[in-house]
Amino acid sequence: MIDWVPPGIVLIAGAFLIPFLKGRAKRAYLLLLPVITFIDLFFMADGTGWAVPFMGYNLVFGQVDRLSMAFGYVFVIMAFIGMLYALHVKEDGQHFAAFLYAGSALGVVFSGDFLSLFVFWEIMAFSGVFLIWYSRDKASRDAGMRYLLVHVFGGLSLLAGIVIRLVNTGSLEFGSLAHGGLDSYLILLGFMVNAAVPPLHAWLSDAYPEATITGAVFLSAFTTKTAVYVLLRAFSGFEILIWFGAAMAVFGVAYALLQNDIRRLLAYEIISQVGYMIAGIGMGTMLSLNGVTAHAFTHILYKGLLFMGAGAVIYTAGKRKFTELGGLYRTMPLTLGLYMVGALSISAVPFFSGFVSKSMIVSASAHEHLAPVWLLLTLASAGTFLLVALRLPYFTFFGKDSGIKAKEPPVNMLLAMGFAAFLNILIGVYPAILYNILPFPVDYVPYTGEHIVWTVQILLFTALGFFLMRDKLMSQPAISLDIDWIYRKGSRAFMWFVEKPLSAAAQLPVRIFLRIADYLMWLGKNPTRAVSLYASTAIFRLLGRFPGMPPHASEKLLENAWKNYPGEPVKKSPVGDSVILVLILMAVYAIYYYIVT
Amino acid sequence: MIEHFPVLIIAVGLLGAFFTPIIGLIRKELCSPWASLITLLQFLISIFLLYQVLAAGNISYWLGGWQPPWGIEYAIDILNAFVLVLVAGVCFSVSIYAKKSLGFEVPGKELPLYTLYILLSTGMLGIVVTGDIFNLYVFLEIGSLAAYALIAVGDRQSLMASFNYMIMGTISASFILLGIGYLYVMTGTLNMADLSERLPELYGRPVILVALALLVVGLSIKTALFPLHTWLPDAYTHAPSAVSAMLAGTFTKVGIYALIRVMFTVISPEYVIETVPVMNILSWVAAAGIVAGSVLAIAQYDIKRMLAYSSVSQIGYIILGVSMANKLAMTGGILHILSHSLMKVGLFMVAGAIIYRTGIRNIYQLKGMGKKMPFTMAAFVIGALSMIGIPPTIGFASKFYLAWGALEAENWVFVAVILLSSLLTAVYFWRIFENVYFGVHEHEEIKKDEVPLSMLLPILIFAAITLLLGLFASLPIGVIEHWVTGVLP
Amino acid sequence: MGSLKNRKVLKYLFYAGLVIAVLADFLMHREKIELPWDAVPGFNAMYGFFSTILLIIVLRAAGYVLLKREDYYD
Amino acid sequence: MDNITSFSPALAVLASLVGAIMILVFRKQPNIREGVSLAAGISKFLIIATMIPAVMEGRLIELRLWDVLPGLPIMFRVDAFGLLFGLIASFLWIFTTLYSIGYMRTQKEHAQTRYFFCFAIALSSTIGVAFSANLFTLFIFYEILTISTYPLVVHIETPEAMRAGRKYLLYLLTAGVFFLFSILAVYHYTGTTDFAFGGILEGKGIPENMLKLLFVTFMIGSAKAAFMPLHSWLPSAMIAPTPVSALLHAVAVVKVGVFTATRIILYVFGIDVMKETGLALAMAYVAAFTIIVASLFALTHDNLKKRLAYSTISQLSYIILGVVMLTPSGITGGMLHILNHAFMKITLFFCAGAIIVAAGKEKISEMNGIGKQMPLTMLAFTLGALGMAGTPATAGFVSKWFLLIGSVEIGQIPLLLVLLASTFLNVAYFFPVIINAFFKRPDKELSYREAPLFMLIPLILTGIFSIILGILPDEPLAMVRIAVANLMGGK
Repeated sequence: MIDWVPPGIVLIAGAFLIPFLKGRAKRAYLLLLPVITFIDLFFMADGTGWAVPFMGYNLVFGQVDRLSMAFGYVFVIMAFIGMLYALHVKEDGQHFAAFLYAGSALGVVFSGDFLSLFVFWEIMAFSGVFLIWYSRDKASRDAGMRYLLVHVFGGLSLLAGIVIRLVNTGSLEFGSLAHGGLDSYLILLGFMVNAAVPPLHAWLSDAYPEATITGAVFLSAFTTKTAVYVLLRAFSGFEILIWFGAAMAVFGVAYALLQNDIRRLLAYEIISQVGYMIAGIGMGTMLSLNGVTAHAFTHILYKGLLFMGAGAVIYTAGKRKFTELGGLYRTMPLTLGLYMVGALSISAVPFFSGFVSKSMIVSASAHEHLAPVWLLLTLASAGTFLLVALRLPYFTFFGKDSGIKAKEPPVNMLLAMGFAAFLNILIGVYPAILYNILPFPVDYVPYTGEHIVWTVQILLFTALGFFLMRDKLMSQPAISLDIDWIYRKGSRAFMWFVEKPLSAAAQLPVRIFLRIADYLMWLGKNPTRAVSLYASTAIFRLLGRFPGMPPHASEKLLENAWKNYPGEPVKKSPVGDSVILVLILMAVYAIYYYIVT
Repeated sequence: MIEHFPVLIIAVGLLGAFFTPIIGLIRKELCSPWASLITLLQFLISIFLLYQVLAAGNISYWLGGWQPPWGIEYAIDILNAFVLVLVAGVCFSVSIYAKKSLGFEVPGKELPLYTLYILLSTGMLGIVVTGDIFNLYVFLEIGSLAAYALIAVGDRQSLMASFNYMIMGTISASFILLGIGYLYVMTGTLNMADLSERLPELYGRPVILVALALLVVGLSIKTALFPLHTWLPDAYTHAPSAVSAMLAGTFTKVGIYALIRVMFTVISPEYVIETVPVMNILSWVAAAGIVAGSVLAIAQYDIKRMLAYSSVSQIGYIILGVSMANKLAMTGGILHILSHSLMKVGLFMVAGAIIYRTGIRNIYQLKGMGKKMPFTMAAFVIGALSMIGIPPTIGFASKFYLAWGALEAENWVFVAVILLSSLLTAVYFWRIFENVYFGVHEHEEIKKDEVPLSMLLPILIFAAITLLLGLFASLPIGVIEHWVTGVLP
Repeated sequence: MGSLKNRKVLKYLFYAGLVIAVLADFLMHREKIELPWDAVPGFNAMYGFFSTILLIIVLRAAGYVLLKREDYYD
Repeated sequence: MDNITSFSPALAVLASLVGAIMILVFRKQPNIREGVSLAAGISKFLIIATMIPAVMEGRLIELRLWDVLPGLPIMFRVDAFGLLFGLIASFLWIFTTLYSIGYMRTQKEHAQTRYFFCFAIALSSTIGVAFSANLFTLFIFYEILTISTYPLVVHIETPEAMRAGRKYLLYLLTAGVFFLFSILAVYHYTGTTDFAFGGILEGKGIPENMLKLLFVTFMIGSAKAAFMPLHSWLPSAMIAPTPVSALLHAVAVVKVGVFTATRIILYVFGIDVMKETGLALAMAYVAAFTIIVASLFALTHDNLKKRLAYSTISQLSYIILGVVMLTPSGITGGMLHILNHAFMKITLFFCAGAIIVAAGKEKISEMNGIGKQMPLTMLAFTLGALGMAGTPATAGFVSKWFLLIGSVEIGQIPLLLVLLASTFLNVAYFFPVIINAFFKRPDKELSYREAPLFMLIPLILTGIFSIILGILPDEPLAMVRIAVANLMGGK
C-alpha cells in the first residue's frame, strides 16, 4: 500500500529540497510541507504499513492506531506553527534541522519496532541540537554539546536495552515493556532521559534557553512529548512512574521559581508539565492515559505559544532576563495578549486548553485514590499559575519599566502565535475536538460545577499569595545549580584527568622506550669508547684519581673524555691485543674441551 | 677431458696467473679481460661440476692417478660444488666490475693486481675442491698470501691493515697447520676420507682435543668470527673496493666451508656435537658475534667499514646456523653463505661505485645519491633489505631457516638473537636510506650520473639474483638439504 | 489600566472573586467523594494559597544554596 | 562446492605493480603518470570485482604459484572476507588517486613520482595480504607494505618527519620480527601455514602455554592494527601527506593489521582454540581498553589529523573486539566494520586534507567559521563524524549494531558498555569540530573557498557512500555472512 507515506519521511525527505529553493517559493514550500504531511496523515489507515526489510529485520515505519494518530496530528500542527513562526529566518540550515527534528519525532510516533524507533530517536537528538547551536554564541555551543551528549547517553541506554531485548527474546517489536528486566529498565532509562525525568532532566533547562528563538519553539514541542508517547506505549501502568511524575511536576515548578531567564523558567515548566503526563502513564487507567494524550496534545500547543511569546520578547527586546526586562506591555500588547492565552492554558484556567487535559490526569489520580499524588499535582498546578501566568508576565510586561523600546514582532510570528492561541481556546471551549481523537473512548466531562469552582479557588488564592509576596519573587541576576553541576564540573575534572595523569601515564612507556633507544644510539656511536669511559669513571670514583696522575688532572682528563665522545670511531685494533686474545681463546678452548670430556 | 675438470679448475687458474704478467707486458689493458676469462672458465667448470654432482653423485679425482691415502684426492660433493659455483661466480662477476673500479682506485697496477686476483680465486677454489687436508692448508696459504698483497695495494692505510691481517692470518695458518700436524701424527694420513675413518678410534685422546682447539681457533680467525674478527674491518675498509667485494663474498665463506668440512666430515658430527661441546661453544660465540658485529656496524660512518662490521655480524649468523647442527639450522647456515655473498658483494660493489663517482665514503654525506645514481642505489636498497631479512629476498630465506633451526633446537635465546638482530641491521642500513633518498628536495636539481655499465651490470645482476633467488629459494635449499641430510643424523 | 483608580477597582473585584469562589464551594453538589478533602469546602482555596506561600518561602531559602553568580561555570 | 583456479588474484596484485613501473617510466609526464595511476586503480578494482559472483556463490578462488621455500608456496585464495577487504582497498584507491592528484598538485609537493610509485606498491601488497592463502604469503606482502609505506610517511622529509618515520619502522619492523617468529612456530608445530576455516592449531598437541605465547607474539606481530600499547606509531605517521593518512592509515595499512589479526584469530587459531584458552576474552579486553583510552586521547588532541588518528586506533579495536567475540554477530560486526570504517574515516581524512589545502589549517581551534567557506567539505565531515558515532542511517550504525548484539550474546555486559561509551566519546570529540566549523565566528574575514574539485568530489562521494552503506547494507552484509557461514561451518 503506497497510497500514503510515513509522515516523518515526508518531512525528512522534504527537508532536503529546502536548499534548492529561493525567496517566496521557499517560504511557500516551508509552509506547504507540513500541510502536505497533514493531508498525508488523513490517508493513513489503521494497522501496520510500510514494513521495510533492513539487515534481516523488518522495520515498521507505519504502525497506525489512535494513539499514534493523536500524537501525529499535534506534531504536524506544531511543525506548521513552528515553521510559520520561523518563516523570517534566513538560514536554510535552521529550517532543515527543524524539519528533520519534527520529522523524526513523527517517525518515532509511527514506528512499529524498536530499531526504526531508535533510528528516528537518534535523528531527533542530532537534528535538535542544531536548533540550539544556531544561536551561534558560546553559551549555546556549550549547552548544545551537553544536550547532545546527554541525549547520546540516553540513546545508548535505549540501544543497549533494545539489543539485550533482541538477544533475549529475538523480537524487535515495539510493545509493552512494563514487566521489568534489565532490558526494559535500560529502555526506560533512555526514554526517561528524553522525558527529562529528574535527575535526568538538566539538559532541558540547560539547553532550551540557549536555543534560537525559533528553535526553542520546536524543541519545546517534540523531544519530551515523543518520550511521553513511547512511555505511554511501553510503560503504561508502570507504577514507579506515578511517583517520578508527581515529584517531577513539583520539582519543575520549584526550580522554575528560582529562574531569572524567562525561557529557562518555561523550560522548567516543561519538566513540571511532563511530570503530569509521566504520573498519568504510571497510573495506567484509561482515563489517565487519555489524559496523558490530551495533555501532551494541549501542552505542545500552549507551551509552543509560551515559547513563541517569550521568543518574541527576546527577539524584539534583545533581553531575556527578568532583571533586565519590564514594562513591555505598552509596546507589545498583542504579544502579551497571545502569551496570556498560553499562560492561562497552562494554568488550566477553564475554557482554555490546559483545563480540559490536565484535569483528566488530576481526576485520574483522584479516581485511583492517590491522595499524595493529587496533592503534589495540585501544588504544581498552583505553582504553574503563579509562575507562568503571574510572575513571568508581571516582571516582563509590567513591573518596573526597563526602558526598552521594543515593538511587536514580525507578522509571521504573530500569526503563528495567533493560530496557536486560537487552537488553545478552541480546544478549551470545544474539548470534544480533542476528546474524539484520544486513544480510548472518553466519558469524561471537564466542565462540571465543582471542578470549575475548585480550579478557580486554587487559581485565585494562588494569585492572592502572589500579590502578597511578589516582592519575594523579584529575581536576582543569578543562575541556579542543578544536576548538570555534576557533569559540568565533573567533565572538567575528567578532562584534567585525561590530559594530565592519563596522558602522562600513557606517554611513560613510550618515553622510556625512546630513552632507551636514544641511549643505544649514543652507545652505538662508539661502543668501545663508551665502555672505556664508564670504566675510567668507575676507577676515578673508586680511587679519586687515575693511577699515576694527580686528582684534578684525572678529573679534567675524564671530563674531556666525556666531552669528546664519540670522537673518531675505532680505527685500529692493535695486533698485539688480537694475538693475546687468540692465545687466550685457544687456551680456554683446549682446557674447556679437556674438562668436559 | 670432462673427468679432469676437478683439477682443471685449479690448473686453469694457476696457468692463468702465470701468464697474466706476460699478457700484461704485451698490453696492460688486456689483464682485466684475461682475468675475467680465466675466472669465467673456472665459473663454467664449477657449474658443470655442480651439475655433475647433482646428476651423478660425488666425484673423486686422484691427482696424477695416485691412490688417495698416498696421493692427493680432489673430492667433490654437493657442498664443495655449491661453494665452488658461488666462489667462482663471485670472482668472475667482480672481475668485470674490477676493470673500472680498480682502474680508478689503484691506477696503473693492473699487472700485479690481476695476477694476484687469479691466484686468490684459484687458492680459494683449491681449498674447496681438495679432499686432502694438507692440500687444503696449502691452498689456504696461496689464497691468503694473494689476499694480503691485494689488500696492501689499497689506500694509504692499507699497508698497515694488510700487515695486521698478515699477522693474524699467519697465526691462523700456523694453528691450522699444527692441528693438521697433530691429526697426521695420530693417524698417519692426510686424506679427509681416510682421516674420518681412522679418527673415531682415537676419540677421547687429549691430542685430538688440542688439535680440535687449534683448528677451531685457526679457522675462527680465518672466518673472522667474533672476537677474532679484528683484522677484517681494517682490511675491508682499506682494500680497493673490488677486492673488498670479492673478499667479503668469498674468502670468509671459504673459511666457513673449511670449518664445516673439518668438523662434520673429517671429524664426525656426533663427536663435535655430543662428545665435545665444540659446536655448543661456537654457537654462543657466534650469537655474541651477531649482536656485537651489528652494534659495531651502527657505530661506523665509513660505508665500507660499516659493511665490514656487518660482515662480522653475518658471519656470526652462518656459524650459528652451522654450529646449531640440526638439519634446518645447517641448511640455513649454508644458505646464508650464499645469501651473504650475494648481498655483501653487491653492497661492496655499490660502495665502490659511489667512491668511483663521488669519492664519498661517509654515509652522512650521501645526500641526493638516490637521484644521482638511481640504479646503483636501487640495487643497494635490495641488498640492504635482504640483509635485514625483508621478504622476498634471499636474506629472508636464510634467516627463516636459521630461526627455524633455532626453534627446532628449542634455544629461545638464539631465536631471539637471530630475529631481533635484523632490527639492528635495519638501524644501520636505514641511516643510509634516509640520507640517500630523503631530505634534499629544497636543493638544486641533482643530475643523474651513473657509473659505467661494466660496473653497473654486475651490481644489478647481484641485486637481481638476490631478489630472484629470494623468490625461488626452494632451488638452493633443495640442493643444500640434500647434502645436509647426508651428513647430519 | 495603569491608573490608580483602575487598580483599586481591580483589586476589589479580585477580593470579591476570592470570596465568591469559596462560597460557591459550599453550594456545590458533589457527585462522589474520591479523596478525603473533597467534602471540605474551600479546601482547594486553602491549599492553593498555602502551597503558594510555602513554595515561595522554601525556595527563597533554597536560593541561598542553589543560586550562584552567572559566571559560576566559566 | 569446488574451488576455482584462476589467475585473477595474481592479476589484481600485478595491476598496481605494473602500474608502479609505468609510473616510473612516465615520471617526466605528470599527466600520463597520474593517468596510469588512475587506470591501474580502476583496472585493479574491476579485476577484483569480477571475482564477486563466484565468491557470492560460496566458492573460493585459488591460485598456487610456486614454492618460495620448500613447502611454503606463494598462494592466493580469495574468500568472502578477503574479497571484501580487497574490494574496499581497491575501490577507495580510485578515489584516493583522484584526491592525491588534487592534493599533490595544489600543494606543489616534491617527489610526486616516488609518491605515486610507493602508493601503487603499497596497494599491491594490501591486495596481496587480502588474497593470501597462507601466513607465509601474507607475511611477504605484510613486510613489503611496511617498507613501501615508509617513503610515504616521511614524504615531507623534515627532521620531524624523519623521526616519525623511524618510529614507524621501529614499531612495524619489530612487529614483522614477531610475526615471522609466530609463523615459524606455527609451521614448526603444524607443518602448514595455510589458513583454514576451523583454524589450524587445534588438536596439534601444542601446549597451552605455547599457544598463549604464540598468540601474544602474533598480536605483537599485527601491530599494524594499532591496538594499545602498540599504537603510538599511528599518530606519529600522521605527518604523512593527507591522502596517505586517508587511504593507508585509515584503510590499507591499519586494516591490513586488523585483517591479519582476524585471519590469525579465526583461521589460524580457530574459534575453538580461542575459546578454550580464554585468549578471546583477554584480547577482547585489550581491544576494549584500546577503544576507550584511544577515544580519551582523541579528546585531548587539537590537531585534527591526530584526533582522527586516535579515533582510528579506537575504531580498529572495534573490529578486533567483534572478531574475538567469536559469535556470528560479533564477527559479522567486526568484518563489516572494516568496510564501514574505511568509508567513514577516509571521508574524514579527505576533509582534513581539503582543509589543509584550502585553508592551511590543521588545528581544530583554528577552524572557526570554516563551514561557511567550505560547506560541502564540512558537510561531508559531518556525515563521517555521524558515522563514526554510529548514528542510525550511517554505515557506522550497522556494524555497531552487530557488535552490540555480539557482546550481549557472549554475556559480556562490560563490553557492551565499552562500545556504548565509545560512541559517546566519539560524539564528544567529533562534534566540537563541527561546532567550530559551523557555529563559531572567525576572528577575521576568511578568504579561502572549497578545495579543488579533484579533492572535493572524492570526499563528497565517500561521504555519500558512508551513508548509503548505512541505509542499504545488504550487499556487503551478504558477503560477510558468507564468510561467517564458512567459519561456522555448520556449527
